Amino acid sequence: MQDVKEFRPTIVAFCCNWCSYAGADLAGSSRLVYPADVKIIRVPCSCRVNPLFILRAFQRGADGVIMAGCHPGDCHYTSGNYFARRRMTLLFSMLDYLGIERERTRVEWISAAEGAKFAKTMNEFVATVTALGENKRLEDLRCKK
Amino acid sequence: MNTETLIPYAGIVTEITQQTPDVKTFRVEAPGGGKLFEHKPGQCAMLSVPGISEAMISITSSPTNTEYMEFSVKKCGCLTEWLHSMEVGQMITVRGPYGRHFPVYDELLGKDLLIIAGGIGLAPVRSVINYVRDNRDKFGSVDIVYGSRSKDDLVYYKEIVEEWMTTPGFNVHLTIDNPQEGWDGHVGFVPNFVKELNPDLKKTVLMCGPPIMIKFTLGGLMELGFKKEQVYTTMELRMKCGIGKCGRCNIGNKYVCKDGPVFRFDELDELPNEY
Amino acid sequence: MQEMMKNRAYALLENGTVDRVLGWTRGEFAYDMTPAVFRNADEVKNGFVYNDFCAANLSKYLVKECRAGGKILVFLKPCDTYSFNQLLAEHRIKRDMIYVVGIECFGKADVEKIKEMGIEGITGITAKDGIYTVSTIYGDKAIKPADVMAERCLACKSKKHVVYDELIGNEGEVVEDCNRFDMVAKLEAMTPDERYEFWRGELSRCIRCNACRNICPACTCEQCIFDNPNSGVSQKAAVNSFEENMFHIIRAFHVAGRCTDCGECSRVCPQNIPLHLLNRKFIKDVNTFYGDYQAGEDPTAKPPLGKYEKNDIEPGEAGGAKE
Amino acid sequence: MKKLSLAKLNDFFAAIAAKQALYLPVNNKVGKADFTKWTAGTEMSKALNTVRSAKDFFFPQTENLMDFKMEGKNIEVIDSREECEDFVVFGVRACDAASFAILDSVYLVDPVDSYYKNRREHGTVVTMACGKPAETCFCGTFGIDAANPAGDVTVWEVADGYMLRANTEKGEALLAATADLLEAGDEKAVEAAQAKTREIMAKLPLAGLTFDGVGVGKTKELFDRPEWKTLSESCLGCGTCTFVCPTCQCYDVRDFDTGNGIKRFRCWDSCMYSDFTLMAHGNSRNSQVERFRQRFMHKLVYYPDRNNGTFGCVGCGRCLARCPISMNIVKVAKTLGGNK
Repeated sequence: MQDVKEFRPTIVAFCCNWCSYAGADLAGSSRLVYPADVKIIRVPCSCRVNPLFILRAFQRGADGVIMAGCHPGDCHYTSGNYFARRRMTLLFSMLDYLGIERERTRVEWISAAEGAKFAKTMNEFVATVTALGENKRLEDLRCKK
Repeated sequence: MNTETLIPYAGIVTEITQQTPDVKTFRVEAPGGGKLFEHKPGQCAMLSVPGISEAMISITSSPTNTEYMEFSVKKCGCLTEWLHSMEVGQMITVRGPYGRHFPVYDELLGKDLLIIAGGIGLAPVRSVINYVRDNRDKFGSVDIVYGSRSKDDLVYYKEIVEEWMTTPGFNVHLTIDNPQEGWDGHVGFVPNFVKELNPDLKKTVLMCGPPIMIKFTLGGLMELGFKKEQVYTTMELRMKCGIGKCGRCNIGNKYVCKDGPVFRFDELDELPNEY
Repeated sequence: MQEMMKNRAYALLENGTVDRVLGWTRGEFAYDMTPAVFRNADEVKNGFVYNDFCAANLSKYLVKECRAGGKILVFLKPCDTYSFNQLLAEHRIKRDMIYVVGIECFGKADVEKIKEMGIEGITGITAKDGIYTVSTIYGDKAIKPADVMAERCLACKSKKHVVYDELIGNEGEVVEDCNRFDMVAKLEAMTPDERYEFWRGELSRCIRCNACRNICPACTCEQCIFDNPNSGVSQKAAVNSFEENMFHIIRAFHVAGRCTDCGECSRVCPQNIPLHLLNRKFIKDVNTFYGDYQAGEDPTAKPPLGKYEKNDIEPGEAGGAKE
Repeated sequence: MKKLSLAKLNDFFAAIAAKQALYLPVNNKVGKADFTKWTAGTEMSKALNTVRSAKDFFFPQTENLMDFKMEGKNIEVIDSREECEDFVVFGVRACDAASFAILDSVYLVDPVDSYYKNRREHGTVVTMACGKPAETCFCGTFGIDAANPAGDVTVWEVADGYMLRANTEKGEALLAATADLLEAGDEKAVEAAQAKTREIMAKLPLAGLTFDGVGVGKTKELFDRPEWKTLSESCLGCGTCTFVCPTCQCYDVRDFDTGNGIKRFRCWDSCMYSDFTLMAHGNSRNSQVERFRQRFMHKLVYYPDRNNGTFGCVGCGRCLARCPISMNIVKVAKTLGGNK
């Protein structure tokens, strides 16, 4: 008998240092539950997220990638998240155009005070990606264990 | 399946010596002790840290050393920087030996040798020097002219002073580019120093160093009356395979990794000036 | 046309306005002209060729030529002038070192299409009275230029030169109904599975020769990220489907908002991958999300990825694709 | 000489594919031929040649060489080589068949490349004589006969089927394994097909082209020629010519960190690329002129020097058709050789 394991996705979350990472912290210290499948990568600003980061996350085995930053207008560096928003809009649209499931990518604006929103977003996202299953369309077989 | 030369051996770094501020010598042994493979003086090996890169490095220890191999590496690129950050006990991979060696088994037998080196260029000829020391009766006199930027940049300084200078028939001439406190030896560039020393024309010359040194020293030797057939050098270019297949280290129709790295200057004359 | 161009080249070389001319030189066959620099009237006289097979966009060569000094004459088709303007906007070329002669364009011929018609053993092609006479070792064939026009020319966006010092032939107009986004829209209307299949079928042919990148007038980085061993993503060959996708997504992204849609990438692809469909997707998205923008039209315009609006569309809302 | 009737072609393919993988030129979605694995219903392309050359079968664009397991200070070298399975490549043209000899002279000389050798030993090459060579063909320049290609088995297309001739033991074995589909063939039909091909070859624009001005011992004469600058002026430095070339054999060795080990792989490399000879302290071929010169000097002088005068080109014409700026070996050889 083959050992049938429940699929647990790997989620990479790029979180901006000033808002979303603090939001994640708050979620943790408030004992809000979100799945351990989420691996957080702290970035100085959502604007730091290069489209390559998103692709590389998929390459290294992510099944879903989410970018979280300060709410538009609240960027610590004034406008970083506005630029990031345009970039991600175009990149996600392109991934979709190439037939890569749209639901595997997401952008959410989460402030330092929104621990609950952080937990809720991650719960939702993990559920969505779990339903989609393993990332097959942007996978690098060499990186599979 | 037969053996494949692209597949390396893993070796353990058993000793690291800081030679100069940017040169370290790595002693490598097989996991069970002893050498990973036999080589001849002047041959090279591909050293690699998997995941970083692989590069051609000359084997600086003499084949007469039966316990280990040594590589002297100057810090200048991504692999060499990684090697410099390594600790004793770490493993690296080695494959080889590659290339043509210095003709110590035939043409150089019985000859008086003049060995000229600059900077890290002493590394490849060190294997010849120590081979000659261990086979003293097979060769004539040995003159070593070695120069570097400063006293601190002279590699194997301890070995030069304690072992080479005390070997009968060995004459070591050291020079540094600029005067320096605590240095009472010769000051000046290698090409001029060689001319000043006015070596005997019967000597066979082995030379290695930076391209500019080689160019001017060769010119000086020609002026003194040496023939190109008497002068050997060893070259280096970008290499990937080490076996004359990957196609990048050629100078004209010769592959440095396979047909070299040791060339006689009359052979180099046949090749285009692209090195 | 060729004679008029040659005469201008002579005149401008003679009177010292320019010291070099960037044009095309004859090939081995009737259709393989090579871009070339001519340094004197004799070279122009003996080597300069211009015909419907001179398809190369010469603007990228100006990056290199501007470093050589002197003043250079360049012949630009309407679509090439957009690339020229974009290079100017990015300070990759120097306007005062270049003398632009705009040339009227009626669309370029694609020799592949001639060969696809089953015409083999071509020994010569002549154009006269709106008909190409293709000589082959099996006899002559007459074909209509419209039947063998390059794909990009069929969807030509503009016959207007956006920059020139002088013009040979007539000035044209921007083509409003060029329908260049038709194929993009068609792909968008497909299901993700269909789109995935489509792009796998195309991109899996990629041999990573970098022709698309090296010909691209927008790809002028001194060192491409894919060539930089320190970038962590450098690759010489696409080892698997992921790397094929990554190269093309990132390349298209790096020229997003800067690509003028000159179509050179698709023209040079040895595997006939419709790479322009990636660039056009970005152009279409930019137009839809941030308002119409044509790179190269106005060298002083701010690029769409270098600015923002507070009420820009959210990534999650920017659907576009139907399930 | 054996004959395969047109009606039995599919049975013939099926019979081969039942025992080993069979690859043949098949039209892809843009109507160009690619070597593709045969499955029931696959239709052979009528194109003269494939976009990519047949070298892929023996020297693929990328291949894994070995793996490394890194644990703390330890490195374990894992030889991941496997014995290749037998395969047949059907429909290789004379030029590509000749290119295998050129690759052999690099990869099968000491030290032998075991990856290449493995594939070479397990591959059976079935060549097909050209029926209608194109204007870009110049295999005749190198003494290659498009009407009589090498390979383990040679096939000629005739009016009502195919004529087959085994040239090697491997070829004999292939024909023996499919003997019940074959009948005795007549040499005459082959001769007629050959005459037709040769007649076309003679009429093509590159017929009679010679590379006399280049070749063995011309390094000094050609290396510093001023024409290199003008010839290379428009070169983009892309790798199209290299990657479609059946004889280009340079490779790069790279490591990929998978996150759970290192894979060392090799991939095609191009001497036209700026980082081909880049070292930490400099580059021996700094400009495109030097890189361009290297590619053509290698094919036209260095390779012949090392291989008894054989040129490193087989005249397949792929670079003539595919170079984005239409610069190619014929233009270079003509310019340098002086027979413009």
